[in-house]
Amino acid sequence: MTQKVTLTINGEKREAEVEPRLLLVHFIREVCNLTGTHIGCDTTSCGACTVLINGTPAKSCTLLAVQVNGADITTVEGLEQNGQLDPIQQGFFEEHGLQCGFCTPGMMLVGKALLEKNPDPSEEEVRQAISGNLCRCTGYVNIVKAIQYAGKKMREPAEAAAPTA
Amino acid sequence: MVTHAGGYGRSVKRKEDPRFLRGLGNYVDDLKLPSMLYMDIVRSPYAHAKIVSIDTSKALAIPGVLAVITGKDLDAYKLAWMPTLMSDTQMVLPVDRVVYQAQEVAAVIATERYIAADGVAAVEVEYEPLEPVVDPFKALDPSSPLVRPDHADKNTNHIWHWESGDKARTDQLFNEAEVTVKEHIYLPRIHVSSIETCGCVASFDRVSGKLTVWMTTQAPHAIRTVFSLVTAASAVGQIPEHKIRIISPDIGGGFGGKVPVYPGYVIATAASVLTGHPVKWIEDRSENLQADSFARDYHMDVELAGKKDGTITALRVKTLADHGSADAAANPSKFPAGLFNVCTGSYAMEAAHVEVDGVYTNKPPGGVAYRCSFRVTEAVHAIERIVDSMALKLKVDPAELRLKNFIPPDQFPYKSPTGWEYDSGNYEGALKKAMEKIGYAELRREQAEKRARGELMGIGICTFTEIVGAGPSNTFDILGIKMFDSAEIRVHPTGSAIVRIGVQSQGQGHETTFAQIVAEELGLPVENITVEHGDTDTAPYGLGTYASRSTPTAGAATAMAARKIREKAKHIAAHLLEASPDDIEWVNYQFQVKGAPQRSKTMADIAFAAYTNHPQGMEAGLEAVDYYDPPNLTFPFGAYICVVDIDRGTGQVKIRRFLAVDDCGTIINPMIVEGQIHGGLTMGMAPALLEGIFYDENGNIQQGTFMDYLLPTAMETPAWETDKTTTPSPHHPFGAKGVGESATVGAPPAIANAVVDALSHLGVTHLDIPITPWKVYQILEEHGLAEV
Amino acid sequence: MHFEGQLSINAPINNIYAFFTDPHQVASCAPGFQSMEVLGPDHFKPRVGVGIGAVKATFTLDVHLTDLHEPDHAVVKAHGVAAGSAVDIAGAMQLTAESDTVTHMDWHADVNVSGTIASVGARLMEGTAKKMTAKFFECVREKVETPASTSTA
Amino acid sequence: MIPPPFEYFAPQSMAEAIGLLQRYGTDGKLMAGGQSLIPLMKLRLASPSYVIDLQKVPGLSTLEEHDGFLVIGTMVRESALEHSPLVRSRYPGIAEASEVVADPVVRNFATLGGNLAHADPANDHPAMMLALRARVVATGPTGHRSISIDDFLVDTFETSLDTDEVLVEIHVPQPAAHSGSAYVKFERKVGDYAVAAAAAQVTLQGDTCTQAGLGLTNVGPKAIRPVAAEQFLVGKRLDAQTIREAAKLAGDAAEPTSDLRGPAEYKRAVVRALTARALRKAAERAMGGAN
Repeated sequence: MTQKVTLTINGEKREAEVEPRLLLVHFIREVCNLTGTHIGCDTTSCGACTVLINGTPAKSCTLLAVQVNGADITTVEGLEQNGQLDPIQQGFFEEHGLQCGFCTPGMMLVGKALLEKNPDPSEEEVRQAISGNLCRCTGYVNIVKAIQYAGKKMREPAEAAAPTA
Repeated sequence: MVTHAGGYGRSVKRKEDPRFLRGLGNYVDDLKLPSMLYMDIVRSPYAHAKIVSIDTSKALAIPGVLAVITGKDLDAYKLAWMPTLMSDTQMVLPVDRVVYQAQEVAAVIATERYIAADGVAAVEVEYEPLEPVVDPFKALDPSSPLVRPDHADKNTNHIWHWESGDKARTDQLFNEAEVTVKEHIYLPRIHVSSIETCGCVASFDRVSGKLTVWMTTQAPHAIRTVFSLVTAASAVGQIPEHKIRIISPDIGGGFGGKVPVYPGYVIATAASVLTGHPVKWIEDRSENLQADSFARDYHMDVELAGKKDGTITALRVKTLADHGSADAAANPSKFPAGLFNVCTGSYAMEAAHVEVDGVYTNKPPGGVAYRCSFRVTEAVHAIERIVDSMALKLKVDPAELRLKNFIPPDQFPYKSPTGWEYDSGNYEGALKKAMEKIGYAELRREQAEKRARGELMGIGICTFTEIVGAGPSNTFDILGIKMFDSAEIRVHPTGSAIVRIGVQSQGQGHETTFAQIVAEELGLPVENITVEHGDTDTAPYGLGTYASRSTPTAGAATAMAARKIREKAKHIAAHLLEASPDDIEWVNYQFQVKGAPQRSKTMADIAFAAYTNHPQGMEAGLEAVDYYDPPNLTFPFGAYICVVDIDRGTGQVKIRRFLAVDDCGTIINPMIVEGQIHGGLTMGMAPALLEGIFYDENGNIQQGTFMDYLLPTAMETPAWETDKTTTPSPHHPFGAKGVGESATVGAPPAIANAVVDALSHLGVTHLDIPITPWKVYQILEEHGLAEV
Repeated sequence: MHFEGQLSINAPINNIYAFFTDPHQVASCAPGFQSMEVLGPDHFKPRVGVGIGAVKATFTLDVHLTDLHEPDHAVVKAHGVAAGSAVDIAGAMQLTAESDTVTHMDWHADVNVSGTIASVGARLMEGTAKKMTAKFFECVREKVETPASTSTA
Repeated sequence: MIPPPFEYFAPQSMAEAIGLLQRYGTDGKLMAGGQSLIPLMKLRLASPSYVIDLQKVPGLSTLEEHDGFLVIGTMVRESALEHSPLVRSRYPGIAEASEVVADPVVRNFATLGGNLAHADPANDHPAMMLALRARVVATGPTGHRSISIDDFLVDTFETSLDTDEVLVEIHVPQPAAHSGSAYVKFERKVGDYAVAAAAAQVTLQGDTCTQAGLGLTNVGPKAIRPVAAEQFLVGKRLDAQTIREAAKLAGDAAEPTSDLRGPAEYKRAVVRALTARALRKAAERAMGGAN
């Protein structure tokens, strides 16, 4: 009954024999012990389980691990690189974009994916992008600011390098 | 030169964020212990039924299913029932009948989460359905089936009657009134729905006899005491309180929903005691929505009396409170209806009379908060809606009527007609600031123009007064435990400190704000202060975090403990500076000799001395504990103005602007306070427009998932505008009042008032929340205003 | 949910009555009928897989026939539990002979669904229940009108 | 919430997929993006014994115009439709339907084929496809067949696909000159099914409507084509009066039931308002665009 699933999670190869019904979120949390990805609603409504699959946000509680066999997955634990927080993490810190922290991993990953496509999103664009992720604490105002802050931070080197005169 | 070390009014970035940002928070479901088992729960599809039989054989035949626990199993240990926080009783697991849909019926213990779920599907329960009691009014009919026949002394579903105020004088004022208004206002059930559901890991060590439970709880110490008392009454025998350790790790939102003891906690604990293994139970969202405690469910008849000149004279409120199948409200025990009688609000009036009747129905137990101090949202909704009705009847602007009736700033402390003593307030100041900032007069002009064109726009005001920070221990207790709160501070020799508090953060940022309090009081850098909470083995006893009480109570305790340390430090400073303590003063976060500021010592200098060079005859060390018993509650307030537009094709209400002017006294961390207000406003908007829990005639919950229980996303949520006034609490050590819930309390009536305002020219005086598009549309259609 | 209807069946009244009071016959028309346990002439337990498209739940029904008045009246009470859900049905039929070969049937049914299906599937429940009820009576009519079908393998 | 056990197959070819369907019949269930199926399985309202995942079958992600049609492979994700310049410019109604399916994260996995084949009356694409007079192409043991969208949609959760057939492509006729399409949905919040939604496509000659297609979401057991409203529009100027009349006819064609999204009569009223809005939008596009 079990099948072999091989995933690359945050750059590390993870392999396990799992039941086909094993949800991706449980593969991440229980098999790989990466508990930053959360479960909030079970019906694809809240986005606490959001991860990036080949760079694209997806709700890992509504995917089977076998279904994404071979994929490259980024979870919240993969955002920090070489001890350096990702700009999206810096944005959430600077703009008070989190309170209880439960929705935060999903929000940050959705924000990061948005900024890859749209480095300078408007408030409306950010609100649309995070509308599949529920937050009960912040009222979203500071999450919007946090993502915009990260966008600005990511644009900075390019802008700084550009001739100003 | 000492840089500013503290303190109040600084937007210090949060100390708890680094772990959350990296996905390294420690929530209950993140915990994995060796040989841990998993529990999943069989639940009743019926709201009211007899249990004929429970067949566990098929479940037990599944490899990996180790046990199925039923009510009969628990009953053998006298654990089938437990007390509620209001001294009622509630089933842990039923022996013979279920009294609400999704009630726990049996628990499957298995080696894996997935196997436990399969076990649940395999348990066969035979029920004999009974007539469900769904309507609380019909529940009072003598012919109604009884929800709680186990209460042998009671032959009714009526739980209690409670009243407050001067009935005779109120009735007299109503008889004499030149003008009266009345509305029936229903605040339906809502559910806090923190994004993290509830759960626990219970681990009983057979050798030491120690029980450790990691639990999603807002009040770990109270839980420890309840657990010890419950085991004392059981056949298991009391687990002494020193052998119970409740750990509340990172909590993914609480809002009141994590105050009660849920049956799942007790069953998991029993399962761990019985199996000798740690047992994890994490509920799913549907279980959380269907079975965990709810808020509101108040049917209120609200009347206001006044004079033609707009003077309000009296308020009369009669309420039916639907408590579901148990009175499990999380209220102070002397207040079965919480602080609902604060419903005279921000207005000076001569008399008021408030009555509340509690009733049982076949619904999950409760009456917990939804991010609000005990029943204050209900109180504020009643008064803020009825004041608008009065304004309509008198044909005066609702702002004008409020300004005329506010308790004037010079009347504080103000004794309300139902007996509360408001500590401080400046309601006029807040409302005038809000009106000016949002451009109230201009909005009214715009509304008049639009109305002439057939467009629908409304402006709603709410000027609420909150009552938080329970409480003075002479009046407030939960199950007999007085509602003080505590802090313990230890300053280490090298000038850093650890602070342990009796309250429990669920996202409020205690690790930061409590460090700021100590930083301000002791002149230590915020970075050098660690704040811990949530572990009953290490934290001092406290009542927990709810009802916006952390800053008013434990925050005060922290300041008081710090001041005890400062007093001792002063003596050490005198010793080091070779001066008399009377000549030492605390200036700019350090001690100095009066008149010789160059002779000074920092708190770090003193901490070192406290362990290395303390005055002979003085105890070494630098630490203090404080159990703070507040002399009174605190009364934060605010003025909110909401502007809505209505889509005439669908009836949809769109919030165009929402300005919140809040006054929570002294602010420790403006960034965190603003974040609390944003969140509170969103949780206030939600029940005003989207959220509500309703049951069909069979007692089936209609909102059993997030597909139907509608939490607002970023798209429904407006860009909140905030501002503040500052009226410090005169009795709090540093003037703070608490803020976590103000916005949840103040937002719903502001929105409801705006929608009613948009429709008031059609004769509409009231709409119950949630104001769904179809409710609005039906009004538009009746008046020929619907877009065709 | 309350449903009611009437239909005209090209069969004698006794045949219809006999069909309805024979557990094997009547259960065979239950939507998604799978198997059956007969506990008595008026008490039986069919297992039915109810559903549309991908959505399916398997119920074990406990059916009692009561108020039997040959040849024109019967009441059926059924009660079933599936994982997380339950259904309770009370139905009655009144037959009137229009002629020797044509019978008029008035029926009504109250269907109460509880649990997960009621909470999650409310938006589809009424339509589905209505359709299933109609299918049931359509099946009855077909089988009674072509009485050779009792011994299919 | 944990799904019940099942066996999982990810066939590498269409022949293999059809073979599995033949072998497992009604115990098998095709899965495209899984965004409707997996939640149903977690609630244990669906419990197929065999899940057959289409993602490895090649050739199901076409998104291009040829031979007079926009051809959309069954596995094309909602997010791809939503952001495709081709779809946005030439078939704005499809892009508008895609961008209101569930929420942005779900749309990264949800597929057009799944949305149609699941045949939930609350799904957004069936109505849009009715308005566009699309055809679906199914393949089975005996080869391909093309089915009109009207024939494809049978009932709630029911299509005319046989148990051993796979929906492989959706063919949307290329719009005639001076055509415009639109999809207008009213939902309680993002992520919700429609209270009601209206899809429209019109073709104009001068200011006269020469062709009209309409579709309604979540106001009946399946997506509804309001035929009388379509017929009424043809040959008329799309002025306010005509649009109002057509919207009224669309409202009459709806078969809503009362539920949490509102009473039936309210939904009928919303259908009228949304149909009028969709028609106005479609007409504007028909007048403005070269297509």
